[in-house]
Amino acid sequence: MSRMITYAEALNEALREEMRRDENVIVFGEDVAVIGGAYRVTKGLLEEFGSRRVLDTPISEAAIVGMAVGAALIGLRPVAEIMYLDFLTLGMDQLVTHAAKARFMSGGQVKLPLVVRTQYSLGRVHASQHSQFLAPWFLNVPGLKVVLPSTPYDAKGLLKSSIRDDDPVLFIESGVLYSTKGQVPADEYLVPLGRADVKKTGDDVTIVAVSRTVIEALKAAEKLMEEGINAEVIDPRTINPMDWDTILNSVRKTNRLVVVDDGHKTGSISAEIAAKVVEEAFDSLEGPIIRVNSPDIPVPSSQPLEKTFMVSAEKIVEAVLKII
Amino acid sequence: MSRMITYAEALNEALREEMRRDENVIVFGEDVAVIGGAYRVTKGLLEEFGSRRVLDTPISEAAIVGMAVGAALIGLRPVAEIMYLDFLTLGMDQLVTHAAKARFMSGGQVKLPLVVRTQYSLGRVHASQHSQFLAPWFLNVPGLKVVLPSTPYDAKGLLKSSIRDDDPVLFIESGVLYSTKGQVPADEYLVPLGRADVKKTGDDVTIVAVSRTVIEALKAAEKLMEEGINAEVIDPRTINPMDWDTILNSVRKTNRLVVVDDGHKTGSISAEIAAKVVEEAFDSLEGPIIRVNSPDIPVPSSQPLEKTFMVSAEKIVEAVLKII
Amino acid sequence: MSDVIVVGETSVDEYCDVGLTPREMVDMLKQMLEIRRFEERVERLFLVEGELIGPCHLYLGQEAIAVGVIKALTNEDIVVSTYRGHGHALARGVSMEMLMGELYGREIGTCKGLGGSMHSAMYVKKNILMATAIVGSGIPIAAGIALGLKYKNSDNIVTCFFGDGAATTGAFHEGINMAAVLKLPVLYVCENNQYAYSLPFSKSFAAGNVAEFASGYGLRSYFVYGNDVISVYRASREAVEEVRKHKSPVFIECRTYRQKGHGVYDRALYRPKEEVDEWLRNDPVMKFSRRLVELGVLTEEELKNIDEDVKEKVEKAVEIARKAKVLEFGELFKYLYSSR
Amino acid sequence: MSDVIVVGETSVDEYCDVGLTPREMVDMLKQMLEIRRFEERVERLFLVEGELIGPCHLYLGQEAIAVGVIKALTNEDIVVSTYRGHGHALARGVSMEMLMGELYGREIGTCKGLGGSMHSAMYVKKNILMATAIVGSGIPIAAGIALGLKYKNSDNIVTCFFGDGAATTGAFHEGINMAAVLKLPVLYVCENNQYAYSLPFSKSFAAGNVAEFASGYGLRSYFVYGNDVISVYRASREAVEEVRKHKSPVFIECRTYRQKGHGVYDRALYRPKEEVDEWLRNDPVMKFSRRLVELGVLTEEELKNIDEDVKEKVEKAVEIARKAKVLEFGELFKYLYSSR
Ligand SMILES: Cc1ncc(C[n+]2csc(CCOP(=O)(O)OP(=O)(O)O)c2C)c(N)n1
Ligand SMILES: Cc1ncc(C[n+]2csc(CCOP(=O)(O)OP(=O)(O)O)c2C)c(N)n1
Ligand SMILES: [Mg+2]
Ligand SMILES: [Mg+2]
Repeated sequence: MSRMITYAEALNEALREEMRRDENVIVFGEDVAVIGGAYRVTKGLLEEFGSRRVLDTPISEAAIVGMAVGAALIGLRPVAEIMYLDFLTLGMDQLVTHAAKARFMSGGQVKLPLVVRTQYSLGRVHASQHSQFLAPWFLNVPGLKVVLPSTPYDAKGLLKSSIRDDDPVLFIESGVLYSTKGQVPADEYLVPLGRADVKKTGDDVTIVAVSRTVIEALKAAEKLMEEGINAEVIDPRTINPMDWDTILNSVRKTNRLVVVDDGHKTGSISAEIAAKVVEEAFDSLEGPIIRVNSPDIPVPSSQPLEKTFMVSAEKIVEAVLKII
Repeated sequence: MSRMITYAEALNEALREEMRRDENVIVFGEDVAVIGGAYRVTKGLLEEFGSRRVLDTPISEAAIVGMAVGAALIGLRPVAEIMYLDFLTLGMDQLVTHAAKARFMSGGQVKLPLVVRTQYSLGRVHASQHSQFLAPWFLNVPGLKVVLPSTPYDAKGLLKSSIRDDDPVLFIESGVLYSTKGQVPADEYLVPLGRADVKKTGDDVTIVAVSRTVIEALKAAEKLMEEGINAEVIDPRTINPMDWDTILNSVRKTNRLVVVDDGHKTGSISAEIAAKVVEEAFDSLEGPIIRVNSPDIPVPSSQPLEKTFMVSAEKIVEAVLKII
Repeated sequence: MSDVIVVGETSVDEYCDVGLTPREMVDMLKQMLEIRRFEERVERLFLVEGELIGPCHLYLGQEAIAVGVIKALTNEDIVVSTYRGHGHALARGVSMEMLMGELYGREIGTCKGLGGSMHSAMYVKKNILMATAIVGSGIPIAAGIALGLKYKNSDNIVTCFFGDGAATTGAFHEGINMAAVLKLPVLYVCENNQYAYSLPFSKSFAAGNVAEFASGYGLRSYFVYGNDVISVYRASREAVEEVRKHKSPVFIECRTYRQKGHGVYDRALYRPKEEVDEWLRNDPVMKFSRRLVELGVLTEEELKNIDEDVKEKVEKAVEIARKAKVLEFGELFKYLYSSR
Repeated sequence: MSDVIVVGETSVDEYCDVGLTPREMVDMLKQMLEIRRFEERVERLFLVEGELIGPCHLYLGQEAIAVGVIKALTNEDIVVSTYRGHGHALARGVSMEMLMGELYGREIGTCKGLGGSMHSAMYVKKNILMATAIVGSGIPIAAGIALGLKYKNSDNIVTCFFGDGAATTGAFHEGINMAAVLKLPVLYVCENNQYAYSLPFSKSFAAGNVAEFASGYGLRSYFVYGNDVISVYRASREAVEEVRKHKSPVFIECRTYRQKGHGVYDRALYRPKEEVDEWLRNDPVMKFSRRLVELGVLTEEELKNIDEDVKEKVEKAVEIARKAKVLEFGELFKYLYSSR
């Protein structure tokens, strides 16, 4: 049995199920309790689980992440919400210098089963300070796990796995995907961390895409099909750790790679994927690896400009055609 | 006329000269005035320029960077010191979401001629929380310029250019290099931002290395010479904007590339360089691009473990031999 | 509140002692009306016409603060604003077309359409040097501006607006402590509208009020009834003088109320109806216009005329903004760096 | 300091009323001596033998605080420590070999040599769950631990140590406000040694003292003479009871003095000689040992014997640490993740 539900609803179900399953799971952050989150992902949790387990906090991002670190150290499984990925710049010390390192630097004495949930708002006319896709930074933070779901199915299954995971997980949602719908089983399931998903198989070219751009990549693959090009579309889902096997095997099969994500091109997730592939599968490559990204400028507010700014199916098609 | 002086002394001279030259240059940060900085880079500035221009601040990294933003907005040229690169995690909002974006998001109304000086301490037994090489993050922040000098000569010339630059500059020094000596002209000179330096010419392989690892790369090149391999060593010096021409031209000549920096491998500066080269100069490449980096774990404190952890000339030699 | 100067509502009898001419008071009312009608129109453009989209935070109910504080400043004094900044901009005299143009994402906008509503108040020609959308972040930036002003021996000061929610950010603490320790000429104005998005002030801040807490930094601190423009002006004038003279920070908390939701789409059902009603009865625009009529400074007729003029002006701004063009995408790259 | 409970030096006459047995007091002195001799030895290992390297922050002069506060806790109460943590660890009963082993970077160290001096106090078996080297960052982490304790209806509390410099960080403000608003059982202990590296307290913090400022969050707050272990203990016992009973944060500022430089290599020439001398005359270890002798709880002879024993213990720890082995590099990867 499965139903069509939205990405936001899928996340909400994941939280509910894990909170029912494990008393140690608690949720806190700005506006998560009484109104159920700025984007309603935590809707109804206060009503079901009460104010002991679902807490509205002041506007104190560093303390929110820090509190998650402390709660995890004492054995809870906190799920902290940071309303926008941009605001995580205020919690970087706690996330990067504490959550990701406490286990290692103590010689393995502690574990930190915490989740920081957040979302990036590129595509919603939010301007430079509310549209940053900062995910690539966290590739470079060993000790963290980083998850970016692209479908309601993945969103639910990955969030459940993240909550059960014993390590700190940064869970980055896509704001524009909240309202997108997809099939989600009524029965419980998990999607494991660290495993990519082949969203579409193909032989001619591999397209690796992350989060929102997976949807664009799939549209691009459809258009390419019309031109007789059969693209394989891979969604890593977890970027740290990355499922290199799936990506490398695909490139070894297709011999061509286009990498796509919503970040600025320079220093992007796509850069890491390209670098790894050229390092490990150079001999399989029959052409350059093309990256499709946002340009290296902040995000403009004006809607038509933002649209031009963003990765689209058209840009992906164009990139594929360059190397085929 | 030139003298042998240390990297720290060279930086100190740069600050002095620019402060003499331009009344708008002021310096502030933790412990920069009375003791002249934790690593004495600002030594003597208080005595020469007085407490109006050289200010000790409380331990408030966000406010230090924020104050630099404000001071720049009103026409000063602040040089703010963040004692360790690790502590910049506390000032990310101000640096990334304000300094780097204010000009763009206001439609070009303002300019922000500020410098944030900091240093990374990998190699000094400082453990996980004081040894992070976070430079790769800033590749992905358009609007910032990012400078990492490897020699006393570059340190001085680049810091002077950074202070004169009208845009926000993140100036990342290497703690272990402070005491290294090099020739520095007695007469005034500048090193322009955005221009790489070919530290050694060669035909067989290109080694691009950043900051401290430039020294290791040069040692590696010497050893390789003994084996008849003539490596070209390039120091980008500014990683944002990167001098792609110099790097690409070198690879087009040598057809082989090893990239080196002090960061964790995944998501490193080296990743971006590899990705760009494979995108732009694929046909010139005769083998995979190898990255030489720190492993993907936090930095251990114990000295022998830290040593094993770090990039070394030996590891660079090994990498070159793999692709030659 | 031992360490705090409390400024309650100003009675009509006291109006004459304030030192404002009737003309000035009418101008202040006109500014308040401009903000009121502008924001009402913007709300409709979002919710009824659906012509505007994205985040937008209305200033409705807080008009007395922007107008009262800014009246106490010179044009050369610097202002640091926020995402809830339309009111600050209009009180500073930013043109309605440009402000509306920014909301429409047009090239004629204050930020050429690159900032949108949340940054629309950033307009350097009117000395508004920042409009940040990150809660609290303007506070250290204002300290830096003040450092620059002091360094240059300027007589100007900087005024930094923020909300009650900002009082719980690290930036608030670091910024105000920095300004206090370094003795920087900043006027900090906390517009306490009693909500940070859905969070009521009592659940947000451990202290009973922000003014008293701020006095803990050794600052002179005011607690002001923020729905009375004359009270806000009186306190601000005194505070501004203090900042200018002593080159040290001063703090003002204005108690007010957010008449609408946090953002334009928020219906704010989390607030008790009686509370909302109580504050609506104390609407700052109504209050001030009634007083001016009472005082004989203005007739009902004149008031109506002013209001009609303002509405027309707003409508014209909409027309102009609607028709204006969007920047070419290629132009954007020009705004990244000043130098290359 | 109207809102603050001041606890000055305790006179010998009052010792009998404190509720500590002579045995307990001698044990406290022994702990203080352990810290003293350990730190003195460490200093020599850095500066004379040159056997240790890297950053290291000595606890010399602050011994009364760690010992006095921790004596007021149960072993199950949680402690959050800092880079200046050797004293906290020893007062909690962490073995000297393990602590010294950590400084030597050996596998027998509290953190297997991965943490070094700055994190050496992090030892979970003694319920020290964090030793952070980022100033102020322990404050919100302690709030989170307290949230967990409260959630589990535990009777335990968490005690969080930090310095005067931490009081100017954003984390201090956000963390304490959070703990106050959510009513979390944390005892915040500010060890005000009057310097943050080279910065004297008066140039760091806008308020005259941290205790009074903290009372602005609505907390009960103590201002304690920190060089008297009995005063620290008395205040802490009361504060701990309060936290345990009301499940709300309480604040203690202990005034003390950093007898040495900020780090072991810092000669701290920036401090006035008279100030240093004055505080050295009030050395907490000398003070307490003199009192115990005065009180007849201890003879000079016994004191000397205890001291000799402690020194021997320190020397043994050095021997063991020196000879211990370093972890294999390959092992490090095991400590990255708990699960894969
Ligand atoms: C650091 C940060 N956290 C969260 C947000 C999201 N947010 C925007 S405004 C707001 C409420 C701010 O309340 P307050 O400071 O009282 O100002 P008001 O909106 O009431 O004017 C929140 C939570 C943000 N923009 N920045
Ligand atoms: C956020 C941060 N900024 C700066 C430093 C560098 N630093 C380490 S300790 C210290 C002084 C801290 O003073 P205080 O809090 O009074 O503690 P004390 O060292 O006196 O025990 C500084 C500046 C740091 N570790 N973390
Ligand atoms: Mg508010
Ligand atoms: Mg101190």
